[in-house]
Amino acid sequence: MVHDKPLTPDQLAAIVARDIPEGAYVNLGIGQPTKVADHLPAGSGVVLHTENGMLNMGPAAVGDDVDPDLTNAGKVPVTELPGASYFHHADSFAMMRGGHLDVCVLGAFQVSATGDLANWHTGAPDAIPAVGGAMDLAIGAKQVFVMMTLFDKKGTAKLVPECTYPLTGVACVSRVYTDVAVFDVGPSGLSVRETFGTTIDELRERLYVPLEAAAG
Amino acid sequence: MVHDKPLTPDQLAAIVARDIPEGAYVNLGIGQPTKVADHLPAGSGVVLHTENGMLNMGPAAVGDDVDPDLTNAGKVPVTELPGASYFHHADSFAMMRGGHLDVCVLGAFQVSATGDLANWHTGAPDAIPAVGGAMDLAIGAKQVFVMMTLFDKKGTAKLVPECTYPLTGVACVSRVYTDVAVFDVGPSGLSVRETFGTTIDELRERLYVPLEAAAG
Amino acid sequence: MGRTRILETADEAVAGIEDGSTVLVGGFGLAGMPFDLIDALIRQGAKDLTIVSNNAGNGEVGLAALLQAGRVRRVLCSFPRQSDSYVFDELYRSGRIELEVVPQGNLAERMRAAGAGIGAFFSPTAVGTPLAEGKEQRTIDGRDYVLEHPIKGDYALIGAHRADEMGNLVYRKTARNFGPVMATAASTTIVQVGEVVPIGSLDPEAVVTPGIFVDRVVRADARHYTVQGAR
Amino acid sequence: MGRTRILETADEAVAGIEDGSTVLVGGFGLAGMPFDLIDALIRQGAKDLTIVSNNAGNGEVGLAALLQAGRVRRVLCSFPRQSDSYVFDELYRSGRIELEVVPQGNLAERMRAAGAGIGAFFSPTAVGTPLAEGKEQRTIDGRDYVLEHPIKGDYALIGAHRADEMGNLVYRKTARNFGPVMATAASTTIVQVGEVVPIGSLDPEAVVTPGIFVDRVVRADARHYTVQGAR
Repeated sequence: MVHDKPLTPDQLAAIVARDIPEGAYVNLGIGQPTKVADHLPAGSGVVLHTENGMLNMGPAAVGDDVDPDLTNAGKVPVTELPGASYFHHADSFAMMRGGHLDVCVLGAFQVSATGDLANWHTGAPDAIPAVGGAMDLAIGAKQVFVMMTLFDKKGTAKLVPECTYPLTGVACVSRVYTDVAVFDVGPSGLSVRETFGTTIDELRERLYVPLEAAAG
Repeated sequence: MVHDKPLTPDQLAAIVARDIPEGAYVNLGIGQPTKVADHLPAGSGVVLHTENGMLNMGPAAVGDDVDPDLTNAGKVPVTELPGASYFHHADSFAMMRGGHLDVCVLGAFQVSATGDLANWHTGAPDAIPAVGGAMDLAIGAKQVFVMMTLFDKKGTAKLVPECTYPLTGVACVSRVYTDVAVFDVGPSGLSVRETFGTTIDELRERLYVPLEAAAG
Repeated sequence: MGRTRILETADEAVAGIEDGSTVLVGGFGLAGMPFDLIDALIRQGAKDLTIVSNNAGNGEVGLAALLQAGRVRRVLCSFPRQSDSYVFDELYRSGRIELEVVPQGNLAERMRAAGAGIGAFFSPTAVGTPLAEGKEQRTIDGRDYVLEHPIKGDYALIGAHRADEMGNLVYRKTARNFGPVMATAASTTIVQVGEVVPIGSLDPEAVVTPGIFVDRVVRADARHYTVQGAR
Repeated sequence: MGRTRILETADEAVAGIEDGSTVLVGGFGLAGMPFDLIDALIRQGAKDLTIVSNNAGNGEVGLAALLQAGRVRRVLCSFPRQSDSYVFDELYRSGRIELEVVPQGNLAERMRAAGAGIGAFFSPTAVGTPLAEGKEQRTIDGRDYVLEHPIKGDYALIGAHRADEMGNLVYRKTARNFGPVMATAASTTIVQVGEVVPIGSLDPEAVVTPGIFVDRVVRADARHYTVQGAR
């Protein structure tokens, strides 16, 4: 499908889902990334991990399927698919930290040109700090995808030369999916994989980071 | 029972068994220490650990009970008691290293006056080194009991000022059970808990370590 | 068999917890939270506690109730702030409670290290972030790590699904979460379970927490609160 | 589901193992040893291998046969010397094989660290002994530790009892031993199992090795040799 306008959140989730390899083990962060599950094609063989101790998590539970002993990392009741397994927190985070997950999809406040991630703290002095699994997830997969709008409500870019918010992880993001473009983070900088209702030149005008067109 | 002669190996095993607290979790090393199991009284509630991944190990298997998938650390077929559990090697050694076992009973070549243990290597230059779980066991219980004859076949003492064989662990032995006496290893040195067919004064003559009589 | 004691009441189970203790409290949000043990701890009266738990309480039940009773001096957790963590929020903002925020995986691994006799370990989590400030760093094989130390509990209060009379435990679904790790990391582990079964009833291949890690067990009906909040 | 491949033959399962690879081989003595995979590896021909296993072979089967075929340059293990380790003994005494002796618990924990993304850890095991020589030491909270580094495998060859079609594994009794740890520590994990069952046949609470750690599975009849030797 050709997108000639900025993506809706659902369209963005579908684009991320499209790029997840068949049979991949994937952790979807809380919030927007959760939507990706709804767009995985039948037969994708993708296995969802939730860091509170489960592989092959199913969709959100409704009605009689709600079980207080079965939730995802956002503490929302979920279901179990055949072939699931349960494990404790040390094993679950060992699985992430050890690089066994193929893909992790996270939200972000900011991503830097070198793949630094800021998604846990706005730096506001009166905020109660709370990190959860964010820092473990940031370094916890072979590929870390970020999903976010490219600009905040005031029009400020969230893909930046250097993060101004406190970091979650350093040089950990491999790809950034936004409503107007998808960026690869590589050793030589950012490249634009595709655009939605914009052009690389327009992006160059609005961002303070160097952009290449993706090869191939 | 009063023993007025040096103990046989079975009598020594019985003395060790007598001193294991009710309900204790215990690892019995390969060789002589294995015999201790035969002398634990019915209803002692003692639970045996084998470091190859099992709690509540039963006696050696015979006949049709032999199962190649169920062995002790000496690779001898054993049995499973009700209430057993299985776990992998990292969990099994974490259990030991973390200090969760109450007692570990080991053989020794030498024990020093400060509780250093030598039981894995004679230091012979042509020996193929092999340590197994010896060094993990040496530091892997709240109390480490050694079982050995006090003198080797040539009459040389095995309880020594300092070990001359390569060490297995430093200051790790809490008590030494021998055929002629039982010694506590304390912060202020060795004390004699009981003797079998000898006296503290005779022991003082034959050993090069200071000996106290145990209090109380 | 073993030294696990099966007790009649939650009050007996939490007897002897001293003022100033470090208490590991199981549960991820409300899943796996040992409500009866926490309520008994409130009745028991121990104060000046350090609590280690993933969250800092939800609503006014469980851990939140313990905080509300003013018994907690300090919390180590990964995610205090939730949609319904108003009890903690109020204590924190008014300076009546200390907080150490620990990334969730480091929290689990630090307790695992305590239980496994590991002196310290190099973790890649939090490198280059404010939570690594002041900690020793090292590059190993080209990757950066932060040195993390064990978190040991005087007591652990956890929930499990079933115990046999030796204290062997099995859990249920994602309520397993921190229970098995905390059971290894505390000097005294106290467990509430939905059911106590005779020795020999649990499959030895499926025991998650062997009884060696369990000191006291009490049966208690599960109390479930479904709260949907941020982690 | 997932990316585990269920293969027809052990030869397919070990395809592609390169000369010079580090191969973790499961089993404690003969219990849990993946005989069919090792035999297939001998046929496959990879040489100059580094083998990580608790022992260095018994009799002339399994690991001992691989050593006898001259494919192994180096062995990391805790206990090479056994009553029936004559194949290894002869290679070692004639200088045709290198040996690194690692205490059994450090061996397991170093592989666990590799699988868990831990850069290094301080272990109390072997402090003050010849096996700690040349290693960094540190006193933490009054106790002495030695710094130990991960052991990562290019491949793991392990035995398990049952796999489902997603590669979830359960083991049998003490044949579990190193299998679950090695499965996490290798880039490619290859498993021989007694039975492959449909997805949904294994109890999710009792899965020991989740399929995420398993790349290739082949069914093979268990071969049992009961050997009584020193550990």
